[in-house]
Amino acid sequence: MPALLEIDNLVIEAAGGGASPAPVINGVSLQLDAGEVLALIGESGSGKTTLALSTLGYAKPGLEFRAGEVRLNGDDILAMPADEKRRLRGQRVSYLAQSAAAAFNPALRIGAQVTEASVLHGQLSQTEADRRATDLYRALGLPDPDHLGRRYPHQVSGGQLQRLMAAMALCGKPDLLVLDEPTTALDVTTQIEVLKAFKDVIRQEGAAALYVTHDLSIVAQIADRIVVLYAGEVEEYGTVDDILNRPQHRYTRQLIGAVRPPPDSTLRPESLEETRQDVPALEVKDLTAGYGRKHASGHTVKVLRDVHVAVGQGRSLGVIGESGCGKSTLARVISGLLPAMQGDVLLKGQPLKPSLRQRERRQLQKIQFVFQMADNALNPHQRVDQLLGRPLEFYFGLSGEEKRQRITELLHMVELPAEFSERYPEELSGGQKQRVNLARALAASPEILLCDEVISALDTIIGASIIQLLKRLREQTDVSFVFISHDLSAIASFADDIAVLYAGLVVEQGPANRVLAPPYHPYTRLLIASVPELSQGWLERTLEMRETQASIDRAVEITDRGCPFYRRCPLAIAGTCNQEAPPLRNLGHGHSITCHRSEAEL
Amino acid sequence: MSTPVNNPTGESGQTGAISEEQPRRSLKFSGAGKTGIVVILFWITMVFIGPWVAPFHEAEFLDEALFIEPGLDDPYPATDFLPPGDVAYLGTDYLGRDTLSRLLYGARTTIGVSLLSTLLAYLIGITLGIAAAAGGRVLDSSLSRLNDAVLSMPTIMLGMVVISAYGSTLPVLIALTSLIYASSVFRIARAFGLDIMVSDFVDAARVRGEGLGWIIRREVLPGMILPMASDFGLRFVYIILFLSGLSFLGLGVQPPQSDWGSMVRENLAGLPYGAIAPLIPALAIASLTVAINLVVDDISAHHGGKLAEKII
Amino acid sequence: MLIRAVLHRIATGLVTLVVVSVLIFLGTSVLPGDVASIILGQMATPESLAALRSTLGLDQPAYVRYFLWLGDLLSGDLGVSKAGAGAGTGGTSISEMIAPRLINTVQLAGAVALIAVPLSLGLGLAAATYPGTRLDRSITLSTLGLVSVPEFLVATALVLVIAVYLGWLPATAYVSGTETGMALLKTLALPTLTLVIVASSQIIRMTRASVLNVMSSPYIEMAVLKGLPRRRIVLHHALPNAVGPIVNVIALNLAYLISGVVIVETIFAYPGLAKLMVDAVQTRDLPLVQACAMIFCSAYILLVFIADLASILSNPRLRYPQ
Amino acid sequence: MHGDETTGKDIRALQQKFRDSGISRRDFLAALSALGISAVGARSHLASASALALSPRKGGTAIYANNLHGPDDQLDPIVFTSGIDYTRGRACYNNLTQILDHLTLHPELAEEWSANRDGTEYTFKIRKGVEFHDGSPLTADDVVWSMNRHLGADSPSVIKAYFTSVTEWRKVDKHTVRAKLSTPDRDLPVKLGEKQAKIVKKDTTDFRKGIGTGPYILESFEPGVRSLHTRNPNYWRDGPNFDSLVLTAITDPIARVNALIAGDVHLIASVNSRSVRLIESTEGVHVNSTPSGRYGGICCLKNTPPGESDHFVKGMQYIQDRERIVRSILKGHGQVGNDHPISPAYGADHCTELSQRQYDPDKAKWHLKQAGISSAELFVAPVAAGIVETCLLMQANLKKIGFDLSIRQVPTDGYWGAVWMKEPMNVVSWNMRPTANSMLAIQFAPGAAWNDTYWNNPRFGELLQMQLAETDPARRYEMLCEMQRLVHEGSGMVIPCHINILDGVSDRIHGIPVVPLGAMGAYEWVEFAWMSE
Repeated sequence: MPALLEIDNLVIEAAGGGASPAPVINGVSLQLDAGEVLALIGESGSGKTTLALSTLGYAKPGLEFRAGEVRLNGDDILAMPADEKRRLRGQRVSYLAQSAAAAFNPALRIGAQVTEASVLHGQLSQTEADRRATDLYRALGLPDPDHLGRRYPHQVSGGQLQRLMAAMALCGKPDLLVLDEPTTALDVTTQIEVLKAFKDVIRQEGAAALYVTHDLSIVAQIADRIVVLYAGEVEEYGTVDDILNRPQHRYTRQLIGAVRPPPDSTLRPESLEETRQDVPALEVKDLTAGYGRKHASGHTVKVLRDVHVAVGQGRSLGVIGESGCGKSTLARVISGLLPAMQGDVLLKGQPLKPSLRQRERRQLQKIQFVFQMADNALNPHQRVDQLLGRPLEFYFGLSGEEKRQRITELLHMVELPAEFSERYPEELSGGQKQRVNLARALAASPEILLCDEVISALDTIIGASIIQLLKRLREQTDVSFVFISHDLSAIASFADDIAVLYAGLVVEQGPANRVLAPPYHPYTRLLIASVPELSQGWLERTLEMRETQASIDRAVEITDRGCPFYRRCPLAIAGTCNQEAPPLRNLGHGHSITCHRSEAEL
Repeated sequence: MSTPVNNPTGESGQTGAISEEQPRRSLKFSGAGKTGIVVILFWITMVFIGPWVAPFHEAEFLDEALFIEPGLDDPYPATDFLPPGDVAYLGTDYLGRDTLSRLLYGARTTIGVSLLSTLLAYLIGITLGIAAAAGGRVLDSSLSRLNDAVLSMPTIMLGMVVISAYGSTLPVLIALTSLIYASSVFRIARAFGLDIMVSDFVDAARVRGEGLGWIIRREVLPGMILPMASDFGLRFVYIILFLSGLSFLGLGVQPPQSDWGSMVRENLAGLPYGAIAPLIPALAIASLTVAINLVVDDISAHHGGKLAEKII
Repeated sequence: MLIRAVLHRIATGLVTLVVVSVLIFLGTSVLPGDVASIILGQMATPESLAALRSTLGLDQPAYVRYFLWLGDLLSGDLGVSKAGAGAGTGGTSISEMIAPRLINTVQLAGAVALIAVPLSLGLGLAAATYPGTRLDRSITLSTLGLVSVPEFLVATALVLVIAVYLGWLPATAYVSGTETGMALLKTLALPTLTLVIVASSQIIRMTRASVLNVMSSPYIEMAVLKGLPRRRIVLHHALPNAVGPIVNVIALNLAYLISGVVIVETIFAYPGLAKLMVDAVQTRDLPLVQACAMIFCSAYILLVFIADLASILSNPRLRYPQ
Repeated sequence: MHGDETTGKDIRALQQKFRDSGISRRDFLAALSALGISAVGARSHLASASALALSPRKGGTAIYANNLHGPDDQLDPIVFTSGIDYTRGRACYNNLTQILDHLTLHPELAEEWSANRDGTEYTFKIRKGVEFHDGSPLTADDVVWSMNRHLGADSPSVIKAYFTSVTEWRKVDKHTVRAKLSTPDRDLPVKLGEKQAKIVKKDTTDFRKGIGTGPYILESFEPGVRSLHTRNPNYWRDGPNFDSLVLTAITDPIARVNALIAGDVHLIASVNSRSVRLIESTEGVHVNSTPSGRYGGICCLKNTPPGESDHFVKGMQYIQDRERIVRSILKGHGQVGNDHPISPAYGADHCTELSQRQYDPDKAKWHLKQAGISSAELFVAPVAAGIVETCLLMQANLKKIGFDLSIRQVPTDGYWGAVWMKEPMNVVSWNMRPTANSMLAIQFAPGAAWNDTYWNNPRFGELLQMQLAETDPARRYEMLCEMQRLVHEGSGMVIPCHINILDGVSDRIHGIPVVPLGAMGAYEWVEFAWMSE
């Protein structure tokens, strides 16, 4: 009997040819048996999404199928008339998009969207479909499965939406499930349980799955076999075990190499900790900040409460926390974009004025902000040399030859060829944009560099290379870094000191090696536990730990009473943690934890 | 790391369910768009050379002698509403003037006035629009209210009042029209302005310590040009029609100057006689309108049609 | 959240109205020549002018007249038309003058809306469902062509063909003013047809544009990958998200139908409000001009408010806050 | 001979006879000539007689569409200014006297009248048994009250200039009134036939009810929309013929013609000369083209440059291609003008000895050279048929002789207040007046309120007065002739042509009198016209 899915040297090119010399997909062949999970891995631009979509007989606008076959249970999808293709989609093959937030129609109720396809294809009656949906919600561990369908997408959390999309995909009992980076947009803590849910439900439905990702450690958890895709061609093809442990090709090894080691204190030299001066380069004192009218009490949303952090000269402070914990806000306050409500920002001991306008140009020049999304941070209508040139004119009045020289230097610093100065942002890849973004900040020759999620939008290899770059910069210059990320391993691999932020509160901070070693704050522990490892079975192992068990995706609530982590905390003490604000426990060596539990208990 | 045309970047997770295609920088015109451009270019040239290629002066009453039939000896043949002939290639109007000549002269007034008004409208609208977007809450709301008030007034009425007050000289017409249409430009400019003001690259400029003026000039304006350009076309057409509407009420361009709208109006009496005098200028307007919008469609298509919710 | 949004819209609407009232008053005061000189026209002599002026009470300072007028307005009194008065007599109550005209106007606008809105929505959606096809291109082009033809040409041409040559319908609306039922429909037919042609094209274009705009969003691509038929995608997935701009453009067109149809009312001798205002401007009947202008502006503001409301309600984020 | 006490009476008698128990038309004419009525007069009586002879049919609803109307529509006669007002006035009210076919004078509410020797005192006998629409009888008090409204400096009456010589109207007895004049006015009885000189009820304050003695009772009146009138059952004389009238307006000229052709309306005023051919070629409708004295002219103010130069004015007059204007702009529905207002339509009053001024570019060029002026600005508004086009032609022709005339078109509304008699060169439209003297007086009397060229000629002033006082027809004519010459030679008026009155009428409408003073037989159709099956 034939495999469930067979792709025979498929070629996909840009419509009208000319536009792109190299085909996007170039003679790819692979096959996938029923009930099997095949991981499709590759960096951005490798064409993995395009390949995945071909299994629905769909090519994105601007692309077209040139050659080859895509056979599902033997019949060629590409050859099907439009109508048949339509009936195939959502019924025999269904698709799980990367960002559920974008893929759910904001104007329609969730239930309707989940059941729509299967009802329309006449597989189920509306009532059957609803029942099936409810079962799926339950299977996916979603809260309040009976009424979930009546809600609108904006009324549920990101992690839940991601799982709801799985329900949407599975509702029609498809033979093949295509998952396109389904967890990339999620926080680590959310990621594991979504991952788990997917894994279970796929098993239980007995559907085959094509799992597209750039993250090997995810693959390790869920896939049976792996296809490594590079520049539209299959680089390597084998079982998870083979690929992970006996990689053949250069690129595959590179991929594995790029996987950041799980955070581990032992990896770090003790020495760094001692070299801290008394006057930090940057210090933030009992800072409270938020949005809404300042003095009107109550109306304001406090995003940060009594935050106190410091960065030593030439050191790097890593700020970690889930989305919405206020880490970006911290950066905005330091930069002056968002004036603080209370508290001070001290540069070399001297307080800065809260708002941009009041700060002197000299001070502004010393603190530079590297924004998260290079796409938004670089004005698409300015060439690279304009982008880099402006700070040079603005702060140092450079012009002409001098300026050009410096621009070339900067490009060199971020490892970009000089001729890039002629390009527009949209002519650059994501990684290149991020480097330009960085170079612009460096152009001001700052003392403090605020890096807000600079690598979270990039895939592994590129991310790794950016971190390498940052490390080099830190050694060459004595710039101090505030490195903000939701990715603990990234922080671990870069930061000297770490501050763990939860719901606007610093729950633990100190030298990296201390924070990453027991005693942990329960939340820190959860974070560490959630970082996926490049070993099969890790997922199951972690999920057995009660920390993670306990912390199954719950809404983060920002509260003034008690400990905000209370509802998720495995060690929570009822009556105390939800009533009194936790005390700050100083453990020496600048290491402190904010918790009711004693050091020993932790 | 080369970026192929289709770049399914796993990166752009936040921007779309399925990673999106990179926009192409070069703006490509469809066949329709190209024809549009040709027509526009034709009229533009007419604006400059029209009077010289025109067989007669726009105000000239053609001499009856030109039309005397050899056969019958009528010394004074009718010269009005003549069908196209070898004297007047597009026939004559209600006063026996050459339609073609008036059409060519008219191109100058019609397009000239409309273009000038549109440009002015943009100058005013964009300036105020950005001021509102960048100038803080108070300025914004006061400007917006004022603008709503102007918008709420029926344009023709506004035109009547102003023209009754200041007469219908070209400067007045242009000032009036540009003011009326500046209000709709304001809305769009403000909408775009607000979008751009909150973008990261503007924040980046602010963190750098840039002044508002620089930010507007260098960060905000460039991003508005293309989308506004495609609105420009529509606006331009509305202004031509608005002027023709005024001419219906006798408030339009001065005689003997010919603008297409008035030409249609003044020759309506010929319609029952099957005269083409009123249809020719109407066709001219239509040709320009369609042409412009074909181009506009291409531009905004290139721009991802993001105008829709802003141009209303 | 929803309430807040609505209240905010209402507030802005009211503020705008005040601004409008000031603008209107200032605007009308720039008109040269007053009602007296218009009534007397060519026959005006300094004496008779002065005489008529005082009888008409035109000799008070502007700001006094503004507040008097505003006060009356708020108390629902639109004032008295001067021009109707003649020598020594009281003049006509503007409310009386306007009432029948307003009814006519609403009648016509309603008739047009009834046909134009569904028609143009249909065509717009059709064009958006099959973009780039021959259907789409013909719709877009024809709407463009029509939008570019001056209103009065459309009207006159229609009258010539349908009323004069074919004699199917009367050439003018409302000459006797006694029509009812079928006759009324007949008299309304031509002006309605003209305005449908004029109003539709813009709605069609906007519908198409905004639906296509939504069609480029991820959740539509998702719907495609769910194997939904095109028509369902457009109607069920795209349309609900395109409501905002569409209702807005509809509102603007309705406002136009109420205030902007001078030309049609003139050509069909249809006694509507717009024509009344034009006459009022020509006869310098300032109270009448102001009253009409206020009505028009209020209508516009109201319609836009309704449109905003519709787009607010069409957005679940506002209807069901987290 | 107008207003001669005997003829006025007898003609009335004859006409009554003719209507009541029709004597033959020949007898009627014989009788008239016996009374020594001018040929014009006779023909006119024949005309109206022929209309009457077709035995008017009673019934039907006549729909009349004027060219203008608005919220300022009036029912107060003394401020009537537009055709729609005049028509309504004709339906609601009566005058003391009535000007019928070809300007012949007839009694209306005044049965008869007489003047003293020097013409400084007129006595009118008011018709008995006439009722207002509300049933109250017409008395001398109503007449006195109505007429006195025209007197006094602060009267808003638009024709009070006619009555400057009248010092007072007095009641003699219940049915007799007397007018005292400071200076003689032989034309007074004619002036009483003017559209604004209607008799209304004493102490009327609200004229919107239109209470009068007229042939139709006002049913409803919406200014700027329409008015409905129904036959006055107890009208004081035979007729009216229609059951009811609808008086409205269609302001768009083309729409108006379409309405007539489509049969929506039966009568339309001021047909565009370009539409005549269309109407004439259509079944069931026709155009009445009535030569008239009205004209659109170009005023060159004599008290300021450039008009103060006689050469300049001559230049403007010689550049007028009058034949072509009549031919291509009026499409033949007009007469060439001779730069004075008294057209042949004034009948006997028209001076036949004046030579016609012709189109002569060379002369024009020469005069302008003499004046030393090479450019001027002319303010134009579409106040009269073809006036704008006339100016355009003038501009084109001037261009040929190297003179640059720039034309500023301004809206009609506000024109009379802001431009007319203010800008050095502007256009004007004058309607025909019942007598040459009144026409000349209004426009050219030294210091007259509407002397719109500020032409000041003492001799002309004297002539006006003498002519009014004069009783001998021959002398009256000479004086008129001299006045016309003076205007033709000296004033700043350019009168290229006189415009015919063009009325579009359904073939079903008959018996419209021929009166060149205004549309539809100077609105007399309301009483005399009738509708056939």
